[in-house]
Amino acid sequence: MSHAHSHDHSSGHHDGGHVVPVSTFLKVLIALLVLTVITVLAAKIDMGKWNIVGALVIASIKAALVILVFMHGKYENRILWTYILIPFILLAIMIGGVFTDDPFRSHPQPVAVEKAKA
Amino acid sequence: MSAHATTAHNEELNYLNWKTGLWSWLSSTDHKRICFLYLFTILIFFFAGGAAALLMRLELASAGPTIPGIVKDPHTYNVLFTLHGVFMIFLFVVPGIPATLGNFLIPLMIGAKDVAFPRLNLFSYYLYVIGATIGAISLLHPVDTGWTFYAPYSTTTGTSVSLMVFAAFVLGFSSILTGLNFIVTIHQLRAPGMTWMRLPVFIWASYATAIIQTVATPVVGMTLLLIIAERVFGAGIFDPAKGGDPVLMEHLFWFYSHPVVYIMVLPAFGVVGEIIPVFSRKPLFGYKMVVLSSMAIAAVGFIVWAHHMFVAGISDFSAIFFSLVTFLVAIPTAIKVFNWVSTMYKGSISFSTPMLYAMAFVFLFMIAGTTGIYLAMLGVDVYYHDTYFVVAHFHYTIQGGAVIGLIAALHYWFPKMSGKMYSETASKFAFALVFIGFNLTFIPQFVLGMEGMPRRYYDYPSQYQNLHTISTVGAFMNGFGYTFALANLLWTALFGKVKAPRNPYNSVGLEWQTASPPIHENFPETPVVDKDPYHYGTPAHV
Amino acid sequence: MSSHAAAPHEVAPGDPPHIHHMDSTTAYGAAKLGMWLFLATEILLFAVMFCSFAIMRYYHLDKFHDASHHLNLLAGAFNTAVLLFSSFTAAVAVTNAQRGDNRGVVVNFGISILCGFIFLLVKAYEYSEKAHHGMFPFVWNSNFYEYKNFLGIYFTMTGLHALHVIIGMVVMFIYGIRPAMKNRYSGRYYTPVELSALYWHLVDLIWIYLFPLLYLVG
Amino acid sequence: MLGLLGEQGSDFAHKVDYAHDIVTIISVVCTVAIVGTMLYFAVIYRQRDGRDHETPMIEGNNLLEVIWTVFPTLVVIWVAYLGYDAFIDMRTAPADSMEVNVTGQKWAWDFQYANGKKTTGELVVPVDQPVKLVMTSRDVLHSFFVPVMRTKMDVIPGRYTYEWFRPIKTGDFQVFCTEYCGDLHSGMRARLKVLPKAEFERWLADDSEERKLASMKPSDRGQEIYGKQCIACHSLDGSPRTGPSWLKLFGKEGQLVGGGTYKADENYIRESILYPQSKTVAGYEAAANAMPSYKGQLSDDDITSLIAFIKTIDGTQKVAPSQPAAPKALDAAQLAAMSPADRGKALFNDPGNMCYTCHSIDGSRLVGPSMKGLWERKSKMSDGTEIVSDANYIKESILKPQAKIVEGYGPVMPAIYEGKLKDENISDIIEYIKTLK
Ligand code: HEA
Ligand code: HEA
Ligand code: CUA
Ligand SMILES: [Cu+2]
Repeated sequence: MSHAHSHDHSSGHHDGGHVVPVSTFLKVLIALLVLTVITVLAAKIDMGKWNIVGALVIASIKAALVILVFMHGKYENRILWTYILIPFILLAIMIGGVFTDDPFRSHPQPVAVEKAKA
Repeated sequence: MSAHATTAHNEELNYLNWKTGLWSWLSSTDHKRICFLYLFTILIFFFAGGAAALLMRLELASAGPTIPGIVKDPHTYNVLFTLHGVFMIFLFVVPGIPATLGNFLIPLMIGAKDVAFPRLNLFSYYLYVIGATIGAISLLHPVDTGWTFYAPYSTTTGTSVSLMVFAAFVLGFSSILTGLNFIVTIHQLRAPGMTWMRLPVFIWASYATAIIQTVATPVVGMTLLLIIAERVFGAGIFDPAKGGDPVLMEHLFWFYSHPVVYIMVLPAFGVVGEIIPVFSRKPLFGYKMVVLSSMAIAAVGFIVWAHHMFVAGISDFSAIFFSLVTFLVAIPTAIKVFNWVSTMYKGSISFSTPMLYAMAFVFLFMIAGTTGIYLAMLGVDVYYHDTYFVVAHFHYTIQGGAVIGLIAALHYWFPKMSGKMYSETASKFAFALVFIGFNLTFIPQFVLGMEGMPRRYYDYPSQYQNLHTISTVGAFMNGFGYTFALANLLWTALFGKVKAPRNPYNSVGLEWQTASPPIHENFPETPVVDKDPYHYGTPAHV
Repeated sequence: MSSHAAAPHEVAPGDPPHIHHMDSTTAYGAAKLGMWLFLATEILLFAVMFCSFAIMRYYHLDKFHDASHHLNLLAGAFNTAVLLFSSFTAAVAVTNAQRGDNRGVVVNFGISILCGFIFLLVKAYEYSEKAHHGMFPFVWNSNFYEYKNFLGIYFTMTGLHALHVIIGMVVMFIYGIRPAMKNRYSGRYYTPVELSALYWHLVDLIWIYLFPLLYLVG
Repeated sequence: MLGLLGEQGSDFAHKVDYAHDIVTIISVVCTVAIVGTMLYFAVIYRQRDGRDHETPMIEGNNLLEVIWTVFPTLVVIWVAYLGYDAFIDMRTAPADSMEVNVTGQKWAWDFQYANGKKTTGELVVPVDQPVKLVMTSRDVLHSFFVPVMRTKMDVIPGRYTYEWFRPIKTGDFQVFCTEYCGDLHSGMRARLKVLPKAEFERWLADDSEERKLASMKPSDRGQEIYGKQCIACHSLDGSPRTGPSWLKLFGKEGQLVGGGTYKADENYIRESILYPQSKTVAGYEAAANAMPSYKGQLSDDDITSLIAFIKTIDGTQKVAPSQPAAPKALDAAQLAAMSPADRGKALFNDPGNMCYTCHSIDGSRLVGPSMKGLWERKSKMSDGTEIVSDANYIKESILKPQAKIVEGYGPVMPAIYEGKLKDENISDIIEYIKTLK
């Protein structure tokens, strides 16, 4: 992108975006719905703390599908990808940073006070 | 000066006079005019915040109630420092350099006709005005939380916190849209030949700033909305009485509010990087490292926020982690300082007012930065946290950094912006007042901090009195200096007689190659760039 | 949200609007970059909520579990499907626009907006159900006091999300449907359609995370 | 070395100060070097006679860049370590620490010791003994800062945090609240008293304060509590403070925020003390959440006494904010080494006896007669007799205060010294009185 005014979107359309066929979208929709069903079913099984991990993994797969196909992410350049990723990186930093705190806090207890003598 | 080939009529037409009338200004999408809209509004708040500061300083001039007629009780004092902080941060310095000089200079320096979204630009300005208005309405029952809005005080106090934080939220969106606009502008609208490595360092600094503005501000926006949610229907996220965690609020607040300090200071770094080469007639030393360090500061700035919370009750592990990473910011900053100073080596140095401000900047920022190092040291910060040492530190960074940078820039680009030349004598006199007054105000505050004087105190034990008195005297001198410096510029812009030439400093920057003041769409025809920035000096001497 | 979507009169239908300070390819790139940046800020807005959710869940794990069972799973799942489908039609609308099929844009964005209405109706039903049981801001029933942290987050997150749904619907109507009814779009110019669709996908994207976090694992 | 931070009161203070000294030296050296270089360049490369001279086109130097990247890196690693080192000490309280519970509230500090003793505004600790403060807040954030100890920690409602220190010297030190907490944030201070060990033990075991409260009549006791807990926000003379004045409060009726009305009867006052948030008097919207709950802090008896006191308030009462710092108590060993008159003086001034609160030594009239010139003075009694104050009279007056009353004074001296002061104590006091000529 160093020469901003040059036509580096090379497709024949003036706007230069990629045209995705409807059938691709349909496949993705079906995949998304199936994944939703899987999430709901997986939540019924009690896997302890793995439930949330599983749910998040599936959600992330769904999110990736949406970004890559519905949002044309697959056809975008590096600069756009940088800005697509930044918020996710920051979210990770935020949660990571906050979790260096709460789980590691000490929990001092106040001293038990003897019953005051009459 | 052979560029005078254009007709006399054409020469007279520039962005200032090609349309007239107040409405043509208020509805203009020209980035240069929007710069002025911002400039006037933010300066109103600078002086309002400054007036609050002077009242605070008067109250603190002696122990016990000092001006009971005006600051009638501690509550009034608390309101004053809150308004001072909120005005100065959210209404003055955050929109400060980016929205004024950023607006004026980015298109000029990259050879574009305007920013990418001119109407969005004007919309950002009006968002700012709306935010400021909401903030002004909240003055009916002014806030007393400090600019940090810590819960649960902010979620329980009776003052109009909801209005004020909503104002800050709106201001935040103004800032986001400005940042977004600049990022896109820098990516898309560079003139042919203006490659990334030919961008002036001010552009790089503005780019780094814009990224922070765009991606950090939403975080504080949402945090402030949560404070409203807490107040209105008890969301139970920050208020410990409802099972919330007040320290979480601090985390989220500083996640924005640390990066925000680099929103303030990075553009000022950029300004200094522009001024020193011109007045030394030398290329900027280590251009690549200066550029890289701007980006590094922006990036590292996102992972150090909890250094404001070392004694907030965070885990020891967290404190140690955040202390370590905080030191990382010092390194790119150091690189910048060393490169600026080296630029002067074997230069041909002249001392116009902008250069004086730039050199003052280096001195003041050394004090500012090194005291930041004290605060990043765990054991030392435990002592210094929430004392006047912190107050002095951040006034050195913000005032010695951002405000001095802004004033330096206003002088440096003044000929371009207004088409006039200001009086060197008057501006140097103002400079002396600012410089002496500023140090007189805040050096005593370092000492107060060393002696343990806590901040946000309406009253204090009498052992601190002498230093406070000196600081008050300095504050008035400082305030007078600012007033004088800015009044000088305003007066010259309106009534000055001396017309500025196209390029008074003989600078190689693109913005100096067009008329002073520039025409409506900046350049008669799109410029083509074929040289690196700052190609001063004679190559043969290498 | 490009600032120049309204077409100046000289432009023939199907051609990009004339912008005085850049050519249309640059304008397209600028608009798209701008939109993605805006989406980034939206994600970060929600990031605060996700972070708060994580911390509150850490402290009140059991309460979160119990409280999440009070949500209407069926309604949530149904709404997920509705949003996914609306996202699909929004994506199709872009393809339509790229192929110059303005009618397709109207129909598909129309379906997306309809889905938005359905989503909001179901949401409103859920809210009223909660209000009825006193699990709603302003009408807290003290029986559910211990669920307050969960419900506080639930209402802030879904409320904020619903607001985005509404904005998305308005955007799709103004920038998608209305111009398309005047045959505004073609293979040479469809920027507003693409940007509106991007915004709508974001609304979907956030719901993809909200649903399992709030309704399923709690 | 540089002593910039002032007096050191704890054993880790020197580590903090050392780190501070080092970073100060580094900062000063760096600043002077950099600014000095800049000024040097400015002078020698200045334009002469306003004319430009030729300059070389130097674009950078990789070696230099490496040097000034590596050098600050090394320096910051060093100072980071120093800061860390001091911090770790501050966070590691020894196992044998004496623990004290600290509670912050707007705008006072309460302390409670393991034996149940409570104080407000004054933390008393023994020297050389690690003390761990376990802290919480009743309302908003506060922060407990003891400058001489170099330690500070936020105090958070709903959670406990801690800080500790080992005092290395005795004395009276300042404590500040350093987290903004509302109107009187700057007034939220306390004293830290470091006592010799034995003296501390005696202080800790002394429960005369509590007994005094128990023996008072309810309205006086209420007044006492008022002076400690309530005075900051409620006036007695009708003037507004954060909360409504208590002048003629009892039985008063008025409007509440949100439309209802109230009548200040016993139940209303009790509820306002225990659940301050439940009702707010109209006009005090801003302070609606300002008052902390005293539930668990004031006993039923305390509240009854406060109500009794409130019933008496007609505008004539004057109450000074609590506790002038009491003079020092001494330990037995120190007492033994003194002359009888000095010993008497110490007993006279001992906070446990508190003679000084009612009897001056300079001739001025307090609650009781002055001690100045008392010895062998002739005074008229309330029953008309004249009596010379000799040793017997003084002893009788101390042990059985109501037996003889000097004309013009009330029968107010408490009979609490019998059994508490021994014969030899009394003769010491008499020796002291003899010196007050
Ligand atoms: C423009 C604003 C700005 C800038 C640039 C900075 C820069 C820095 N700040 Fe500052 N800071 C504030 C604004 C700013 N700060 C504000 C507003 C607050 C208080 C907010 C509030 O509570 O209200 C604050 C508070 C604050 C704290 C919290 C204190 C407390 O409340 O307890 C800390 C702690 O780490 C800190 C550290 C730093 C550091 C390490 C830097 C570094 O970036 C500095 C790096 C620069 C240098 C070090 C100088 C150049 C270096 C060399 C030439 C190399 C040689 C020197 C060495 C090796 C030492 N700052
Ligand atoms: C951009 C940021 C900025 C700027 C420029 C300043 C400028 C000044 N600040 Fe500010 N300050 C902050 C940001 C800033 N401050 C912040 C964020 C806080 C923390 C708030 C908090 O704790 O929440 C703070 C806190 C703060 C305190 C600590 C209060 C406390 O903790 O109790 C003090 C005390 O001296 C102070 C003083 C000053 C002074 C004397 C100036 C001077 O430089 C001002 C110079 C004066 C002028 C520019 C005014 C000129 C105007 C006139 C001449 C007109 C006069 C008119 C009338 C008097 C009617 N500031
Ligand atoms: Cu308590 Cu400040
Ligand atoms: Cu910071």
